Amino acid sequence: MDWKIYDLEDIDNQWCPGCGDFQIMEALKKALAELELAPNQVVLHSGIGQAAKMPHFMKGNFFNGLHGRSISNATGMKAANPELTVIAIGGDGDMYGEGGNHFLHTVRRNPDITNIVHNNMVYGLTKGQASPTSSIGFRTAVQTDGVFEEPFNPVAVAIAQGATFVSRAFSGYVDETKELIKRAIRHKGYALVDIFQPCVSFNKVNTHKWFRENTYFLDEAYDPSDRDAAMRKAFERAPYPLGLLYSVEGRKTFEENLACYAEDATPLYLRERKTSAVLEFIEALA
Amino acid sequence: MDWKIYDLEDIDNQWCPGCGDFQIMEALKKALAELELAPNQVVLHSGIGQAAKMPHFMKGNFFNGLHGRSISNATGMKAANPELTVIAIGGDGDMYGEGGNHFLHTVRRNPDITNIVHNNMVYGLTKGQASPTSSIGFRTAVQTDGVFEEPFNPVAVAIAQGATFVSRAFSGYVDETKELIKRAIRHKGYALVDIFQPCVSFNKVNTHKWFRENTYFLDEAYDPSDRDAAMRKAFERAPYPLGLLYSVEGRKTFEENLACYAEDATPLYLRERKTSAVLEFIEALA
Amino acid sequence: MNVLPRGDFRDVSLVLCGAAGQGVQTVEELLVQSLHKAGFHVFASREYMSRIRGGNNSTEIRVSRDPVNAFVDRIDLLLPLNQGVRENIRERINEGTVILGDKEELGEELSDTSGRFIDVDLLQKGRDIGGKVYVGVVAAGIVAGLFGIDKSVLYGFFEERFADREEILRKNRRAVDVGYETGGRMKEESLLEVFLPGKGSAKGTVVLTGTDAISLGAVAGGCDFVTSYPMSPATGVLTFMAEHSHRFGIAVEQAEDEIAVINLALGASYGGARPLATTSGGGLALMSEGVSLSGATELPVVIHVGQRPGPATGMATRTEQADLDLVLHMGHGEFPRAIFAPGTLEEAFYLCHRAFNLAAKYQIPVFILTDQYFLDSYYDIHPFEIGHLSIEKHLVESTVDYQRYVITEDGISPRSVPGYGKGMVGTDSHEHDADGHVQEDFHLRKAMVEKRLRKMRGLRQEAVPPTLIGPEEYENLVVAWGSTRHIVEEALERVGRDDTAVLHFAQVYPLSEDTEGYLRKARTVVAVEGNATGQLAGVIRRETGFEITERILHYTGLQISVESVIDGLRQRLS
Amino acid sequence: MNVLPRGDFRDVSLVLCGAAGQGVQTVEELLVQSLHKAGFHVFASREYMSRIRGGNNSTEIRVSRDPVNAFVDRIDLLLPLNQGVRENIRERINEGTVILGDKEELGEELSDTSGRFIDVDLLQKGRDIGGKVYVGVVAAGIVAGLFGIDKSVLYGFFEERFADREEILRKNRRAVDVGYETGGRMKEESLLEVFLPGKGSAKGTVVLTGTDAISLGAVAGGCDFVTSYPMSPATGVLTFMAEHSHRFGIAVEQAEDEIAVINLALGASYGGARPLATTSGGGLALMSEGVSLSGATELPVVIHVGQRPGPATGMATRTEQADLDLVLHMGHGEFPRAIFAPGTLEEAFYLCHRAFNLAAKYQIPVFILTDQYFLDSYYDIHPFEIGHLSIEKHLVESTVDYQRYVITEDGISPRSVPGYGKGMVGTDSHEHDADGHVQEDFHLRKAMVEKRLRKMRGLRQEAVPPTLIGPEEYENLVVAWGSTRHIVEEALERVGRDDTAVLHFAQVYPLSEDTEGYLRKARTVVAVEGNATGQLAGVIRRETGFEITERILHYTGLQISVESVIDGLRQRLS
Ligand SMILES: Cc1ncc(C[n+]2csc(CCOP(=O)(O)OP(=O)(O)O)c2C)c(N)n1
Ligand SMILES: Cc1ncc(C[n+]2csc(CCOP(=O)(O)OP(=O)(O)O)c2C)c(N)n1
Ligand code: SF4
Ligand code: SF4
Ligand SMILES: [Mg+2]
Ligand SMILES: [Mg+2]
Repeated sequence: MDWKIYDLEDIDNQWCPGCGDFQIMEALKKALAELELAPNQVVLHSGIGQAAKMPHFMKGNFFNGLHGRSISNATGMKAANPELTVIAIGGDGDMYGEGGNHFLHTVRRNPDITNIVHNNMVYGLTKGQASPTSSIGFRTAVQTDGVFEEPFNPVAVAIAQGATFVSRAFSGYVDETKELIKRAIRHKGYALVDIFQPCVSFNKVNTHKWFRENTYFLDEAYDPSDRDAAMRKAFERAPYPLGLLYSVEGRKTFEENLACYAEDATPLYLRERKTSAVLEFIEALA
Repeated sequence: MDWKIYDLEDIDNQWCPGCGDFQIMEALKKALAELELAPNQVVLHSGIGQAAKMPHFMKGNFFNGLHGRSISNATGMKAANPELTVIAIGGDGDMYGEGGNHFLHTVRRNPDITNIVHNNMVYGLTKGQASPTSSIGFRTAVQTDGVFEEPFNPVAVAIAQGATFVSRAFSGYVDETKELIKRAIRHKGYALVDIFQPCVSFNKVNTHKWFRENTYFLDEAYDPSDRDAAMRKAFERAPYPLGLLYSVEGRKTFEENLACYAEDATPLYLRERKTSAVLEFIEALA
Repeated sequence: MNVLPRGDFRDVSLVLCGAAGQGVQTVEELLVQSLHKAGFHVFASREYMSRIRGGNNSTEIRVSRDPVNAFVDRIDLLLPLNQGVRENIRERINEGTVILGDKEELGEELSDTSGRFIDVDLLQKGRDIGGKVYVGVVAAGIVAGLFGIDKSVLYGFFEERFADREEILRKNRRAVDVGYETGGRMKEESLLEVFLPGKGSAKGTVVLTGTDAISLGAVAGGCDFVTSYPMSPATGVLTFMAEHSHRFGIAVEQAEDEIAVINLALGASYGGARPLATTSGGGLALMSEGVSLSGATELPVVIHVGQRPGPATGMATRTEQADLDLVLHMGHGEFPRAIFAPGTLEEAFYLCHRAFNLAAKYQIPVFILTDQYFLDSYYDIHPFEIGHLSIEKHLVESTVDYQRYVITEDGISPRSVPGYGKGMVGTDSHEHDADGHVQEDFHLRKAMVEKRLRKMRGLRQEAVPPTLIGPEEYENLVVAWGSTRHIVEEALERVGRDDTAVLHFAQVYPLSEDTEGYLRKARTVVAVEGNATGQLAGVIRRETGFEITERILHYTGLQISVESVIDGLRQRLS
Repeated sequence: MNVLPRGDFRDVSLVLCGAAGQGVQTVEELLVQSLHKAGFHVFASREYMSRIRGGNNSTEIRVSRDPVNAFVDRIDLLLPLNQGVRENIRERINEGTVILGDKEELGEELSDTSGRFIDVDLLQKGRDIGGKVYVGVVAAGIVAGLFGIDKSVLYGFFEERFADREEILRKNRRAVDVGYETGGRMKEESLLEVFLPGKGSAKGTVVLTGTDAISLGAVAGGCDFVTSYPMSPATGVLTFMAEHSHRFGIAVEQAEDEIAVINLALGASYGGARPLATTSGGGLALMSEGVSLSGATELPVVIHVGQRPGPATGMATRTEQADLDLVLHMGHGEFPRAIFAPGTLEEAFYLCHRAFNLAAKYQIPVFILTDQYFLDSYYDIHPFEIGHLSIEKHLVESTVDYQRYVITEDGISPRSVPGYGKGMVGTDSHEHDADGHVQEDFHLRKAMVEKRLRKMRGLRQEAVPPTLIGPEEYENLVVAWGSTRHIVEEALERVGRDDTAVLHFAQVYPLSEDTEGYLRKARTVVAVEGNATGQLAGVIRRETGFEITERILHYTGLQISVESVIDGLRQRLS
């Protein structure tokens, strides 16, 4: 499938020239096209932030919801209609700050969704405050003495919470990012793709160059099914490992655990509830 | 100091006979007394749940706030007056469910507070629904097909987030629990004490007996400063290790990082702001 | 000789009390089921502490040959199963109250009241049978005996539960027998007699709680997705839906917090489900931003709010009607909504059904306001008629050029869902264009605000009118909403004035257009509300300009009683 | 010849527009500072898109010899620095508008408007000096030249910034010179002239934004603890406090979410700090439960709400006044609160100071409602008088038998904090006794509800009365609140009716007791509000029964202009 099928006409893209977000969008469009998914079979969920504007710049069904809540929306959507491909997109502030609790528990719930996080280590849209992943010492107009909080470690937390697909990419490597996204979408269950993404406007520390110099790809020999090894990798900092850190297959998804799909795979909107069933039930009470 | 100094007169304790909460309270009272802390130097913060009722059953300053929010209250309190000993108490639902995001980020912030979690793997006060730490398969009136979510792993998440004191106890071992609480209080920075606690009314799986049979103490040789080892221990399940899993000293606390304490250690309520300073400032603008 | 009912009352009000976890609930169920099976109309209402064990809780059971459905202060027969009877019960004991208690358990506890104490050695009897657990059953046996219920009905209760536990079954039967004998002796010894002759009319009725009625209404309304975070008193609806999730094909999930609850629900709604969220005050407050999201995205959702006293944690297991203002104004920005507040089990069922259709039609959040009293109380009613009910989906199949937010005359844009048709469905929390894409166009903004708010017209036209109970030509009007309906009705009946009517609001927003007319017709209007500030009166004044100065406000944490309403009305009606 | 000001106007309204990140903001600052330094009164107001780069934003700068402080539609001089001028600006161009633009950049872009286009080769001039970045400075130079400002003032601006970067400094000076020359030539060539003779009266004044005034008011009010989660347009207050945290000894923390924000603040309040939370609609909604906690625990907190259009994400960088209902009713249960809505910079400062004392005295949440327009606009004022201001702590030292929630006549219980004295301080979110311990006592419940609500009496007595502007004896009354004050004032001045006054509410809850009197005195009352439902009118009706049927409502996302108010008033005043 030509990935241009995912282009949206007449859009006024709001990202800054040079922003890593463009490359992530390219990787995502290509991944979807290569998986032969038609745009109307794809649902893009996002929150609020620069990253989260993505659904306004590419084709697909979309639900651009609140800051921090898109994985909950995505989980609900997937549960209502497991036939669609559901992707939740947002920034590091969105997913790990405001949305931290949903991140923690969505991992446990394991819906079959792909969670793409544009990790630029800063709040872009609100003009450059620290995000949960900002480095110690990072100075901003709010963090005037520099960040002192220990940076949030999304990959380690995801593994600790039992995620079955935990990966990291860098927007500068479009092909590799695309491949990772494809694997994430194909993975049955919750899949995290944390993507380093330079914010050219507000993060003058973690730049394109910095990410290139401070990352490396996991080698062929690396076994992503070894959780202890994955955890050690997850703790590595500068240089950060890129690729699939951890993955196991076979865990049941959220949707599969729901009573409504125990015997019937039909999406909910296509079902009819018989009032007679309710009547029977009430009469049985008497 | 006699630990009875922490007794409250004329109380109608609302816990069920046989509940592990009693033993945790005993351990806490003893720990405080042995540290020679007077009740009016201690501040007990708690949320909502059976565990969170603790401040109504023992002496001390207390702020019994909302479900899930007590560590934020405690952090604010500590920042307003770093001279006091601040302890945040709650259940597994309170701290890891509703309060999950504050747990994640308070660890990063590192206020000098002690966080005691009564982990009974169930929602006690609301009558027996699954909690984030309930085991897979645990059946309740809501989880009628049994829990399918991966249990929340508080110790692993705390370590992943950079906590500097992560420990686990079992209420049945009062002395050991007391010692751990003492160490946690003495630790400078955020200290987690996750305490297994049998709920005799609603958790018929993880009973006193079960916890005794499914836990063991870390031995003398164990080095709590080794993070990789701690992480491996944190992933162990049944039998679960008890004791201090991970600890490092020396990280600056939240309070120490605040501008207001850069030059002056006085608690905020004792300070006076000079209106003249404001005037000077405004005049300098002209 | 104590004969019940007393005076001119037609029902017997029986109050059981005891510590949590001591089997009081079994006694309650046994009695209610047996009395109902025997043909009596029953009403039962519980008040309980926020604790799992100990303390002292109570259940009022009213028994009558006529339908009965409201909470009264009057206690005809008090059965204190444990010591520690609380002040709220003690205060309700008067000369007419017969207390059946065991001095061994109670000591001198209730001897300082004006009630007539009949000492029964319940503890000894229980021990004789096999332990303290049988005390309650003996007590129930006494009551059953006094009411002349066939023993086999009580036996049946235990047979169902302990079919395969012969020994326990035998002992329970024995406890029933002992109770019966004791009751019989009381009658013989002219100590106590219950005189409710003839058959009750309760045959063919079913006993349901408010929780049941709400839940069944949701099922009838096509609800297929339920998310919640446990919170008293709203957890029952979650439990009901979970219990029957396989039967009706419902997705049920307990979320990590209430923010997830509302966002899971809205995600599901976007996907085409008909979601229900159930919560109480604090949890509701946390959904405030999510409700605003429903407003902006025009995604239907039904939210059940079981009210309890606030602010903050307040009284977790108690009752109040103080979240109307919150529900009406929660969520930032301006968007339409509808709020129901059922007063009867039938209203709970039909309005909950209606809520799902209304939410789907107008693509808005719809609230059902109940409270602890309403949810936990139960009485018998005729099964709901449901042949005429339909589930309206209001969905369209999308074409390639489908646009989600087309501006229309009535404000309603045809709604599709992803996967349904060839088009795509865009949904956005920003101000957006017809495709759902974010746009900073100030004319569009204005048009979209107006489009959304235009739905209020339809909602107002469809608003359920308040129910007038009593004379069409009234001088005085008693305004009530939600759970106080039966209480106010019974109070007015007892006050016995043919110049006074009740106007009960089962929909509190938007108000039906005839509201003002009803109010202006009256000389005196009195509002009865379970809060301290008169919230419905406030809404009425804001919406109609009509000020209700006379108010009977109740905010103790307990439901207002028929007697309190009577007192209040006597003071306020000349 | 185009001469400004035009007609009978006494000020020049200058509008700059350009893409985000293209230096427009520097031009704005340069002009405002220079014009003010030169003695002119200035007012500036920004509108910008929710993006970091690109798009097209604008700033209106009004320059006058008299104080000026309100947003007008009228554009006298338009400086479009980039192409892509948006519709909201284009619509404001009329025959009187002089456009100073470069055809090379704009092409034919503005040639279809009725404005008088003066083509200036800004791009070429910039390139000649050293690059595109100097285009804006050249433009500013032209303006400065037209207004006759001393060049050294502009030089000074750059000297401060580029003290040690000689080359850049030189080029900027050069750009100023080129601009001056160009401006001079325009005058000579009889193309354009600005005629504002004599000195303005702005000497000794300071230019402040709404954000500055709010922040300084907080500092003056003793604020020592600030928590926030970034959210436009309220982030500025956070940034201000962070910037000056060392100077004033303030704890500043950006939290993980708004729920943490309010709970950190309440924890700090419990510990004796004077906390401020700053947020906007969605973040505010998330604090709903926390606000209820403030109500139950009686912990003081000040919450600044920078309003923007909702629902949900709405328009993130735009303005609206649609969160009054939310602020008034947020939080479950019933508890007192106070709400300020300053209309001037002075009010912002003094009311913010007052908010901290009021919160401390009554132990309640106090809200300051502003909006994007108010926060981002700036004008010159005389420095605040602050000698008379005091910081009232309302704290007592605890004795051994201290009780936190003693029931008092005015509802206020003496407050201590942990560590202050020999006693202990208990604080509880449940219904509690005087010690703060949870109690399920129904009489206590009632007493505590009444105690808390009794504070409303004092709050009502202390309420800041609305400001009457205009004749004491009016026929018509224009009601406004918050940020529209100066706009409505100027509109009325221009409408020029001596039978009409403005009644501006800087406190919107509780309403001062004289409110109703003011309203009933008028024959016609018109409400001007930045929302679609008339929220203040709703509150007034609920509180006083007075219905304001005539309304000028504005909800485009932009602030209502003086002209729109004039139009609205002309239509509504006979
Ligand atoms: C409840 C709420 N709080 C705050 C905001 C304001 N806000 C919008 S985006 C954002 C952070 C953006 O950072 P991130 O998620 O990292 O995305 P980025 O812009 O960096 O891609 C914030 C705080 C909001 N929209 N909603
Ligand atoms: C916002 C909110 N949601 C829900 C509740 C209801 N609630 C009270 S306690 C509790 C859970 C208790 O479980 P846990 O924290 O594990 O404490 P435990 O009772 O087991 O000690 C819940 C859900 C609440 N009080 N507030
Ligand atoms: S602000 Fe940063 S993250 Fe946002 S578009 Fe610009 S460069 Fe990208
Ligand atoms: S319900 Fe469980 S946790 Fe709560 S007091 Fe009883 S035994 Fe303890
Ligand atoms: Mg970011
Ligand atoms: Mg628990």
